[in-house]
Amino acid sequence: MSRQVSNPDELLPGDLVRVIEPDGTVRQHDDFPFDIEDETLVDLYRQMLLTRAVDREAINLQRQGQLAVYPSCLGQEAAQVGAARALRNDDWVFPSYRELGFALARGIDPIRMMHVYRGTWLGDHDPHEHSFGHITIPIATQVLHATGFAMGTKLDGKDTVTVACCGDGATSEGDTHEAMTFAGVFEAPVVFFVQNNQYAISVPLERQTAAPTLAHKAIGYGMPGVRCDGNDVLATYAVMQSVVNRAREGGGPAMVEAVTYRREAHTTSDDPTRYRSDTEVEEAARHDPVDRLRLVLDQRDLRDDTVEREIADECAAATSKVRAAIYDADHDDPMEMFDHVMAGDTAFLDDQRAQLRAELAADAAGS
Amino acid sequence: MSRQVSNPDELLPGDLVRVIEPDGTVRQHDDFPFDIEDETLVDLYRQMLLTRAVDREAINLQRQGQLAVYPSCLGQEAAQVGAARALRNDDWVFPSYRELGFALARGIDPIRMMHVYRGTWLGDHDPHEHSFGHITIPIATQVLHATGFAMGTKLDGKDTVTVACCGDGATSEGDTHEAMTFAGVFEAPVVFFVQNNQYAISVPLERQTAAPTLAHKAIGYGMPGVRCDGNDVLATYAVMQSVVNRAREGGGPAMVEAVTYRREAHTTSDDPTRYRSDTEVEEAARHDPVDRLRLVLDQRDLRDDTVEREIADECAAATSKVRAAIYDADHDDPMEMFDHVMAGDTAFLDDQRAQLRAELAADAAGS
Amino acid sequence: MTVTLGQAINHALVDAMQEDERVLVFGEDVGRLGGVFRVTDGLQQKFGEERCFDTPLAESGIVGTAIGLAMAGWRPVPEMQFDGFTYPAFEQIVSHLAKLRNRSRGHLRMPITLRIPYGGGIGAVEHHSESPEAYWAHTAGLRVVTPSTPSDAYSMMREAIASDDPVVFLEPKRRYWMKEELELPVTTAPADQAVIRRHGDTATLIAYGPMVRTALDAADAAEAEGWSLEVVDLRSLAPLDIATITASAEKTGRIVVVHEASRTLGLGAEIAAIVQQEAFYSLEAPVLRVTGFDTPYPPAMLERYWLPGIDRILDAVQQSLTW
Amino acid sequence: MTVTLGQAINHALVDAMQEDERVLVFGEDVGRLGGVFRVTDGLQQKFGEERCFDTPLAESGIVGTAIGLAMAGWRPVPEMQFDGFTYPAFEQIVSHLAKLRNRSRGHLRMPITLRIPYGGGIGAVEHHSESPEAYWAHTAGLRVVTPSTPSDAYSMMREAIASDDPVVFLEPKRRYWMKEELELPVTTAPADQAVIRRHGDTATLIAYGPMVRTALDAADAAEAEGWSLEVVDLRSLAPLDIATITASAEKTGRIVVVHEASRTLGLGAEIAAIVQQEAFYSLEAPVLRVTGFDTPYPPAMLERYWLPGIDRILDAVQQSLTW
Ligand SMILES: Cc1ncc(C[n+]2csc(CCOP(=O)(O)OP(=O)(O)O)c2C)c(N)n1
Ligand SMILES: Cc1ncc(C[n+]2csc(CCOP(=O)(O)OP(=O)(O)O)c2C)c(N)n1
Ligand SMILES: [Mg+2]
Ligand SMILES: [Mg+2]
Repeated sequence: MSRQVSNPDELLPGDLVRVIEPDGTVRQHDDFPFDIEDETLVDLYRQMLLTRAVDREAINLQRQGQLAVYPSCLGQEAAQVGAARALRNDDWVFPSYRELGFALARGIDPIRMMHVYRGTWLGDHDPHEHSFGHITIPIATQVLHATGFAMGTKLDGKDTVTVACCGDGATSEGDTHEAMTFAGVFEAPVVFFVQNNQYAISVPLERQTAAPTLAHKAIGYGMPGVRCDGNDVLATYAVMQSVVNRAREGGGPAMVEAVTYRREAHTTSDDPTRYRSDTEVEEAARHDPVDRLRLVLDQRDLRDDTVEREIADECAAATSKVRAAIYDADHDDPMEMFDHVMAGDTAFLDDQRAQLRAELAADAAGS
Repeated sequence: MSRQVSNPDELLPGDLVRVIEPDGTVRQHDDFPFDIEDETLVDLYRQMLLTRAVDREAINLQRQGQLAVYPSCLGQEAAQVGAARALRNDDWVFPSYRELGFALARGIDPIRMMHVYRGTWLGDHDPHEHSFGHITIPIATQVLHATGFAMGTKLDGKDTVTVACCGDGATSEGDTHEAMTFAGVFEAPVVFFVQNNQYAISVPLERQTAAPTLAHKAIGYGMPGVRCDGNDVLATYAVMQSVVNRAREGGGPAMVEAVTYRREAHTTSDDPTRYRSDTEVEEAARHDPVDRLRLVLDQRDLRDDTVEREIADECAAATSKVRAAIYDADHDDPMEMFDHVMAGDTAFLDDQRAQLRAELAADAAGS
Repeated sequence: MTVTLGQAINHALVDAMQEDERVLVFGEDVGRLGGVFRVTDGLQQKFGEERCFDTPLAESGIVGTAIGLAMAGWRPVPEMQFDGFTYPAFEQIVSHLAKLRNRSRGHLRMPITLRIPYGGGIGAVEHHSESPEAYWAHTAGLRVVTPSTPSDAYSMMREAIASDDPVVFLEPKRRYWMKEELELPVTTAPADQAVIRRHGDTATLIAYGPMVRTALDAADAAEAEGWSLEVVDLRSLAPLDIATITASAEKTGRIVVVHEASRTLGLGAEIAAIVQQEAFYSLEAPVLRVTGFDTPYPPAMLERYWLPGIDRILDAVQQSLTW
Repeated sequence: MTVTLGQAINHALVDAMQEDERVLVFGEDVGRLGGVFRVTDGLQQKFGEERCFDTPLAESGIVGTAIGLAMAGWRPVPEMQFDGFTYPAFEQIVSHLAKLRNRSRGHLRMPITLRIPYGGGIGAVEHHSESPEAYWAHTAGLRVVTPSTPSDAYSMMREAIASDDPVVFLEPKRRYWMKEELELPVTTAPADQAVIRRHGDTATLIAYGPMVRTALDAADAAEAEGWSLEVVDLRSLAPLDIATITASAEKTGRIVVVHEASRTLGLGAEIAAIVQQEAFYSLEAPVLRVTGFDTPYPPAMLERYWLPGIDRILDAVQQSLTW
């Protein structure tokens, strides 16, 4: 795709892009060709399983009272791992709160993420280290940060691309609109990666928009909209590498709607039985993204016991590392709450610092 | 058009709708047929001239220090008068601040409008009297009120339609997006009437969006977008009556982009020579909407000296009435500022009331 | 019957919707789910999808359409899901909800009750524990109220919905599960009156919403010190019931204001400003403020160090007594 | 040279952009037009469309992209066209601009200067005369400053841009045309220090931004009564310079705070709360507040009745002296 569209209709989404056939055959899509090594296929598989394992462990930890809350990405592993694979290390990602798979794929230590869900601190990694922003909770707000960031890298003449993650619900917020508006006007190298998991907590997609599809919104910002099967890791990869490369080459922003399904509760605090049926969820599970990729591996004979054992070991190691680090982890020094409020002089907080210090001392003396 | 669109592409705008030919022939557009009486043609002409006269008088009054500020609608008369003509008296309009033509067409006394620009009060008419909201200054915010209003009339089972007015710049605000989103989801009988006058103060359209046209935004909300020549009063009327009737019959919302040009400064405080050339403005003036309609009248022999004299007299009467009412008009009782803050008990303001009363008394004694 | 504060609000909504068919409830997840705190539980089943409905995820949209619905003669009760998510609606609240009646010279009314669960203490992640009340109380044209008991929650909600003014109804979310024995419907004092929850003469604690319970607990604990603390529950944050506040200040001469919100320009500032003026000669010590710190709300594991608790309150009383 | 306050800010922007090529200026109409008050006049010609540019009409977008640009290493100076149009950006300001550094444990910095022309007195239509400073000052994590003279405007703007913290820079729009003889560049006191603009011992007027000039005029007029008024210019509204305020309170024993914003929970509330505590035994009268009323800002023709003026200030001084 090129930035200069002669016909605006080219900005409209075509049919859902899907490349893994029911039997595991990979059928390339004409508009989104891609190369992939066998090794990479196995690695995608590994990453998806690792995501799923850590995700499950997080749910368990929450059930044991170890996390404040946890928003599972079960079912969305292909979308996140596939999208991440399309990026270079120096590309940036601005996540929402449901991006464990994306974070792991970027090399972020899951312990850092879990400390945020535990409530140890509000954000617990250096975004510049892995070019990955903090978990962002106010819906859609990070989409503007991503756009501004992309405007910034463009001004710097860099060829990095920024990915703005958000959900289907987030597309209703004014901030998403303003972000896409800015991205279009400034031709910012940003890709809006919308994981349409069909729900915003209990609210189904049809309550968010009357648009034919979410990807139909893109034309309103002068950028192409593409829909891919978010349970098909290769389709997501294929589409993302196309629009990411286009952005990298100065082609401007794009929007990708990865169609998937949120198989778990919205978060561990949610009770989804109030608004959707078990049958619906079971039906969704039949489109499991890991199963889908497994078909490809099997067709190519890339999976044997050794591979499975290695991955299982890796998952077990990762989850037990997370568990060991998180379980009953003490909080940090409460005095830290005054330390990062501002970069400049914070002497004005000294009396409040003193107050807390005295309270802590009294506590210590009392106990 | 019907609500059930089999093909989403039907929501995309076609070519600009224009019905008045260069020679004054009216050529009906296949998709937007309309009937119009000769009498109505003359009446549209009268209203446009009246708008222009009062508009000009407002600028003069402002230059003489009689108004705080005034945002002229010169060049946009056809759009406003044509749109208004498509409505029933019980349909509602939520204006921005540049809607003098719309207001006059709805029967609002221009003196009421001018008192707002003078700064006598913040809003000076009863919206329920003419089904016309107050001048709204925070860009795009009224578009949400219109949508909510339309949701309300629909809940009531009424068949009134609500028109939400806004400018090209306003389409960038998050509120416009949220309004269109709600309108689509709730199938609200609201028509978004966007006067694309090419500028938001000094900022030209291409800085607001990279969309092929503003009307291309509509598909992202599942509603049809239509572009009409906003300098062609009949085209605007034709398009508006079509989408208004569709909404009235339960067909849901629509967006109309009326393409026009803001020939005056943004407001009387603005200096447009800083950002656009005289040639550009002169070129725009050659597409004058009044001249355009005059061609139609002349082709049909609907205009003679009597008609022109009657209209001129009416305009003169209207402007001198406005001038007489506004010029050096005293302000109202300052104590009124406490009266409308709340409907319930406002005894809590009594000490502030007393303070101002004492100050006023001291002033009176002093002078 | 035993009713929790959350249930009391639910009952108030049911009764209001039953009595007045113009009352509408809407917001994110208020319909099928019944709200993330179940405060709107059952409303959609009872009154149908037209009277209680889920909206798109857009707070400015929720408040902005509520304004339009009010103009069309409805009596909307929109919900903001959490305190921290009211901010996208700030412009609609401040520039229109608060101002439309005034702008229209009284032609329009804004009978809208904006429900906002607020405050901390529930171990939540960021943005779910904010105390934004000062933003609303500083904005002329809004009524801002917050109940501290189930019976008040019911009665004040009924009053808010019946009011022709916009009411920001702040629900102390950590007290949703607080229980009370009561018969419904119940009518308590008018919402714009502060109530003395406990009489005393050593010093006065002024609190509201979630901190009323904490203040009462502190007053209980203070008995051990031989202190008899008066506890004033403000109930209305805008306008303030200056008479009740001043009378208590004149009685005890010592005022400690307690709230979760950050100290700077929190409600405590306004109360201090009022009391030092209205009861200038009665004060034995300055008005003291026991509040959250002037930092962003901390992570869940640290919130108990940030939030005012009994000890911080008693320290302030002590400080006041020994001024 | 003679420099107006508006020109001083323009010079500060030019000099900052010259010295640091990471400084960006953007907003609605700041480019080609040079801003509706011409404060950014000439920047686009001088530094090109990449360093000074017009944005789409979307305030949340302006602040939100500024945050992203800051993360990418730029030093943004976005403009909100008017006080009343900052509200759509409220969420980005409160939930991110103010909190990102804290959220990130100090990994991120937010070197953003948010320029906002504010206040009334220019005969404008609705929403163009708001005084929203209390909203920002109540929000932990923001620095809020406002100059009252051209030299301060220059110096404080340079300091704000150089700061790694988010600074809400409130420009007293009715003083844009105020003149001063000065040599540029000029460095005045650090922005977080209040400055005594006039020494006196009868009573203290505490003001900031547009009201400093009014307070000085009132002090001049007060001489006729034989009163020697001290005038404190706060300059920084968050954090406040408590030491300077307290010292003046201890000296005169009588404090009158003056601001345009509505009284309830305006800056006067915080200052009263601080002074009555810090200078409890020095006060001869309560801290009094001279402010706009607790109503929406009135129409242009009535603004002079709403805004604090010399008479209202002197009445309050009189009241303080005879308490
Ligand atoms: C501004 C704002 N409003 C409301 C919420 C509460 N909330 C948290 S997640 C959520 C639903 C988000 O849905 P979607 O964008 O589809 O993302 P998903 O959770 O499905 O990944 C809501 C309403 C919030 N976090 N921020
Ligand atoms: C929220 C908000 N931001 C900024 C402004 C300042 N402003 C007033 S009019 C205007 C331009 C509006 O352009 P457009 O929507 O095209 O309408 P037009 O004036 O051309 O009719 C701007 C930026 C405002 N009134 N409200
Ligand atoms: Mg979702
Ligand atoms: Mg325009």
